[in-house]
Amino acid sequence: MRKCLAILIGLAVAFGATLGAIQPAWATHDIVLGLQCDRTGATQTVGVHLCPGYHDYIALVNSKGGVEGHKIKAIEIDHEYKVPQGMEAYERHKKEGAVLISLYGTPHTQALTAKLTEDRIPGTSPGFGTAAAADGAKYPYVFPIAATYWSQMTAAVKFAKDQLGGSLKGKKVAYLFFDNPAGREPLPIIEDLAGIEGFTLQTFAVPPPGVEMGAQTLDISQRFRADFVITHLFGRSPSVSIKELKRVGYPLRKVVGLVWGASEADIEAAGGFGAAEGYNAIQFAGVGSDYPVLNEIREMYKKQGKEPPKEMASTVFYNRGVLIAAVHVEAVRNALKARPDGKITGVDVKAGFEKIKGFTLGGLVPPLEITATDHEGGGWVQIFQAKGGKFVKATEWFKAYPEVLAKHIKAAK
Amino acid sequence: MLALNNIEVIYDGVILVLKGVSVTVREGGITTLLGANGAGKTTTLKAISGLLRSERGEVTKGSVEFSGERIDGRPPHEIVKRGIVQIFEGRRVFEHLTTEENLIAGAHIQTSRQRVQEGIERVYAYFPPLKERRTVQAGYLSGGEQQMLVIGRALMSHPRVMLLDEPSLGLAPMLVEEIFEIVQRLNREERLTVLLVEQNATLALAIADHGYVMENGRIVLDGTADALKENADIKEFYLGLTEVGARKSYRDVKHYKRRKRWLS
Amino acid sequence: MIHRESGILKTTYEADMALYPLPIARWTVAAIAAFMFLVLPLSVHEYWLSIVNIVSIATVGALGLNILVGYTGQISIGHGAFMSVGAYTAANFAVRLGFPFWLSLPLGGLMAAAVGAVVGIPSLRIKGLYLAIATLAGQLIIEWTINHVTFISGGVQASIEVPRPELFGYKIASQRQMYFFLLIFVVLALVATLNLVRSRIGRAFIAIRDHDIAAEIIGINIFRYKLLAFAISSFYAGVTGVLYTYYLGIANYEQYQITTSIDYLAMIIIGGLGSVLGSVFGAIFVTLLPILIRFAMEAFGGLLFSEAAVRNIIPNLRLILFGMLIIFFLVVEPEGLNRLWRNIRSYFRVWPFAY
Amino acid sequence: MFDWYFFGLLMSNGILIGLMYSLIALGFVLVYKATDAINFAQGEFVMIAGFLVAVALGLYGAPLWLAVGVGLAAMIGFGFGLERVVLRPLIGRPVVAVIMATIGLSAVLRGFGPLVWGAETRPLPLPISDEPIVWGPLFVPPIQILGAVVSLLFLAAFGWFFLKSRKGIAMRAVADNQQVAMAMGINVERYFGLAWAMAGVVSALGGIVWGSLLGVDVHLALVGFKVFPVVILGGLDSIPGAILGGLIVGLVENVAAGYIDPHVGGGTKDFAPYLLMIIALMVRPYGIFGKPTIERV
Repeated sequence: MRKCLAILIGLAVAFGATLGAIQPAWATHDIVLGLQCDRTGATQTVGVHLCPGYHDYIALVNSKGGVEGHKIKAIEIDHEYKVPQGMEAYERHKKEGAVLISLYGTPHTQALTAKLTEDRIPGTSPGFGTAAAADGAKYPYVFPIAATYWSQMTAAVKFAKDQLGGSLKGKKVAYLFFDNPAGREPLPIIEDLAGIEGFTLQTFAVPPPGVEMGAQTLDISQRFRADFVITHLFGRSPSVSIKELKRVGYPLRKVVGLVWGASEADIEAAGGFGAAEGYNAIQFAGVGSDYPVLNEIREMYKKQGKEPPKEMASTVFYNRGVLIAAVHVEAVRNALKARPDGKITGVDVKAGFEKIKGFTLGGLVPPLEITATDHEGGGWVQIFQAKGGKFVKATEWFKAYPEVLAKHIKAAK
Repeated sequence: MLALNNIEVIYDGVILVLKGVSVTVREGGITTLLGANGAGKTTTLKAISGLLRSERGEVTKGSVEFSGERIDGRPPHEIVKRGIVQIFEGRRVFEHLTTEENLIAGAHIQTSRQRVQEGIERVYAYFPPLKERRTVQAGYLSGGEQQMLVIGRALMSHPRVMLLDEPSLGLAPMLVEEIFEIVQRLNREERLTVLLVEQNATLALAIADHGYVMENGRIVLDGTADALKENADIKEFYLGLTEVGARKSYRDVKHYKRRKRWLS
Repeated sequence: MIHRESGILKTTYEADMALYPLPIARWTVAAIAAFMFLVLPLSVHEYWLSIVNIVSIATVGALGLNILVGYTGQISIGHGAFMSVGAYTAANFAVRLGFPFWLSLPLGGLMAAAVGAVVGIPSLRIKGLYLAIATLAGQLIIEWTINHVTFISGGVQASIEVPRPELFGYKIASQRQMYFFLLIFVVLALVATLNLVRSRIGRAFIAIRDHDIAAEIIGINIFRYKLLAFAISSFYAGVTGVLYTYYLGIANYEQYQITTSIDYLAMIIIGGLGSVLGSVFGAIFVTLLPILIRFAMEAFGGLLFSEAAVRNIIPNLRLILFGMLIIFFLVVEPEGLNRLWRNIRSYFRVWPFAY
Repeated sequence: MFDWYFFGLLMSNGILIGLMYSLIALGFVLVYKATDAINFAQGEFVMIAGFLVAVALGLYGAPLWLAVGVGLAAMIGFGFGLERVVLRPLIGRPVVAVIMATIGLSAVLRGFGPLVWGAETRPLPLPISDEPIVWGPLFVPPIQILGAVVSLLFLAAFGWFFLKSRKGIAMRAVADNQQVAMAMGINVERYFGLAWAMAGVVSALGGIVWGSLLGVDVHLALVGFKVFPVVILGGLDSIPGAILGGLIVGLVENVAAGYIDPHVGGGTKDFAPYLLMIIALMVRPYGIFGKPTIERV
């Protein structure tokens, strides 16, 4: 009993000490950014590479003296891909004085949309979230800042069209998707495009956990006999799809994956670049380590006498983290330019976002142009192909079917 | 050879079941433990075989000695290795195993395959019906066969002492006699020491040399089998005999109850 | 409760069954109520209230699950799905028909109760582990249905945004307002559970838990009571789902998957099976644990590891500690925090004159 | 016209993948059979084993035989240790306690794996080709054949073990009646440990085969969810049941995906086995091969 009490008292003391040790961030003149992340939940393989990229870019900016003379402090909170925890993380960020939240995960984005608008804090949802949030008039404080699933789908269809000789009329396209809301989101777009381009569409759902999809791939190659396959998968399933499609003898150069099924890890797990030769992947950030900003980050580590982090090897996700951080910093920079005293709020950062234009970071970032009505910044993507042991750029930045997207964004409630 | 010295057994840390029990089992003999339901007979056996622990019971006072060594607190598999094996009441065969597999499981402590095979043959010699049903799942054996099987299974470990718990329970009288005969034969031919727990005192005292009577967690009487057979209380309450022709009066019953209260 | 008491001097059944066994209990309850309704909400930052709010919602769900698992002895790994049933029912009523929360909330609960009773039907034939897996199947089937039937889920995104709840034309939006809103339901759930478990129904539940065949023999209709347990428990779960929906502003099924069911099971096991107070403790503990670990690591983790490493350690450590605590409680203190609490109380009952 | 060719492809796929499910289910069944404990961390066992082998191969460059050996040895040790530390104190406690303990264990393992070895996906290359083997009209990936062969080998090995070997008979005796087994001089706790260690071995091989198929990271643990319909359909304590259950689940999944999905918009593959499982439970509450327990007041 006494031992029990001792433990409890010890815990209480530790708790008190912990609370006492937390420094209120707003006491300094740092600009606080809130970064939600997932390093243990359903999307952890993304989070562990993306979030370090974010931090590294912020560190790089700070090492160069910060933005307009202000240091930036990024507070990361892991929410395990759970929505209530995401809400708690948001409130914590708000308490710490964050002027900008980097959201993580579609359900979290949806849950926090109302809060962000009420509290006038902008949040970004690059590559996930509601596609309709591209409309800045309806979602004033949500910024996709990168191609939404809808834009990715139009790009995928455009790519298919180009690969099949410029016309999809009479062709068969298979859509192999993870059977969750995110996987289904592009369905209305591809159904619409099937009518416009005159191709036959068949959809194949992969239920979670997506560790096996033999029946679907057999169907695609042997019964439906697709001319092109668009995949939209998460977690372990992209690598499984590559393996299974290969197994049934389907040519991988006629497969294109949307952004979350397109990392080096997926290729490695599918048996390496040799096995996945030809596989195409849509990207909203540049892939590879050949960008000036990445060299600067490596320099920064070298100056500190450290090795560059191993996360940098996973360029697909790491570069996305860098891209998100870079766009954030750019928005903050614009806000600070407008208010040099440094006392910026979420409203200023929102305005800062809406001024972003012609900022490409040496090709890592697409030619974004965010406006008050277009929070997506254009919906640019690039397609990379697995070729000769690495991802090789297959197209330049492009976007497709803007009129179809516009129609759907408008129709969304 | 086997001696319980004033042991006390507590279940779950609260329920006192044995309140100072002393029993001595002589080598090569048949000792019987008589008593009504709930007197603590089975608990006594479990205290010897070490199985109390699996029921959250423990020996809190006193000691159990076997061949001069203390064995209380030892795990059951070690006690079996020393040569004490307990046979539960109610013919608890491994229902999903065949007859022969039951015997093999019984020979678990035996290291040599040869000895196991010999053991099986020995059991079949004592219990011929088992041989015919060697491949039948034990759950489908008849009651008598199951009782033979559990005794045979216990023999597989070549024990020196067999703790036999109510072999007569729920069996036809003819079968009971047969089984008791075999127990006697084992005792004579194999020099097997037996501690027999019974409610059927007539039968038990017929084959035993020495007996103890338990009530409420205590030994209330002990003596040679012949002496016990002559004891008036035993006659009345265990053997179902009253003094010839005499009617029982209510006073006698009260006398016994008083005696019982005094003893406990 | 936290006051000191000594001796059992009850002479009537009424006294034995009273909610407040001693007069001082009333004062304790009043003091706690005053603290919860006045002192706490007016004295702390909204962030801390947001944590209390998550705890509040979790408490309602844990109470419900404890009725089923702790009091009736039926295992359910499908509780998360019942929450989603409540959430989507309420969201649909609120959005399509414009129902106010005080209508859609009980409707959500009732729908979950109905679905829960259906999922509970196998409990009449199967038990223990097999039942646990049958409820797991129920979870997956409900998930699939919500995910695929657009009539329920409101479109491919399978999430429905709901308007903020309103009371007398007053919008409940901030964490502080939410706090009062949720606290009312916690109090209701607590009082309802306390009364339920000492009623005829509650005693029937306990009888079924302790030995269902014996319970049947003494005349308890186990068919009715097992389903009733599932229904009542699912009603709580449904209400929990509705509260989440109003708190977060959306109904989204991805939030109510198996991990959620498991979190709630962890709450009642850590808190104490078959104990109302234990459910509260469990909800607090499981909700606070990750937050406290994070605070501790933010404050002290830097002493041992690099900043980048800490970011990886925090979430993984949380998982490890969470799992270890569950195991710890199962092995060392199977009756959970509630038992620990009682031990502390009995220690202080005679304090400082122990022994 | 009914496409028999496609049907044949689906069936062969179902059989092979079903046997790979069986491989994971075997570990679960072993533990339940011997100790009455339900292992909700079976998927995490597979994951940890996969991690061990993948890390030994990739990070330390060990030869394959050594990596597999390390994986097996570590999982055996893990099985024994786990039984000693976690499961033994829970003997005789209600079923929910054991379920929760293994759920807690699964959280520990899911945190432990990425913390120690990193969260990124690691390949687990086996020296077999990815190119499918073509058998007439069928084309079969070698890894699935390996999985099926390992599965059937274990079925045979465990079949022999439980029916013929003395240790196996003792283990069955323990499962049948712990107390009597104890009275026969069988060290029950050691056999519990042995059962967990055997489950560790099966999981290790499952981890190698599945890890090679999927790559090793935390998502590998998700294959554990496939275990439940398999073991419930087959019967929790039956080894042939695990194989049969795996085959049923594999076939049902493929039929559902091939013939039901196109009509309802997909995703039936996941819950069709569970639905079948519930129906089976209502008819036979102890699975197809499971043995019923008798309850008395």
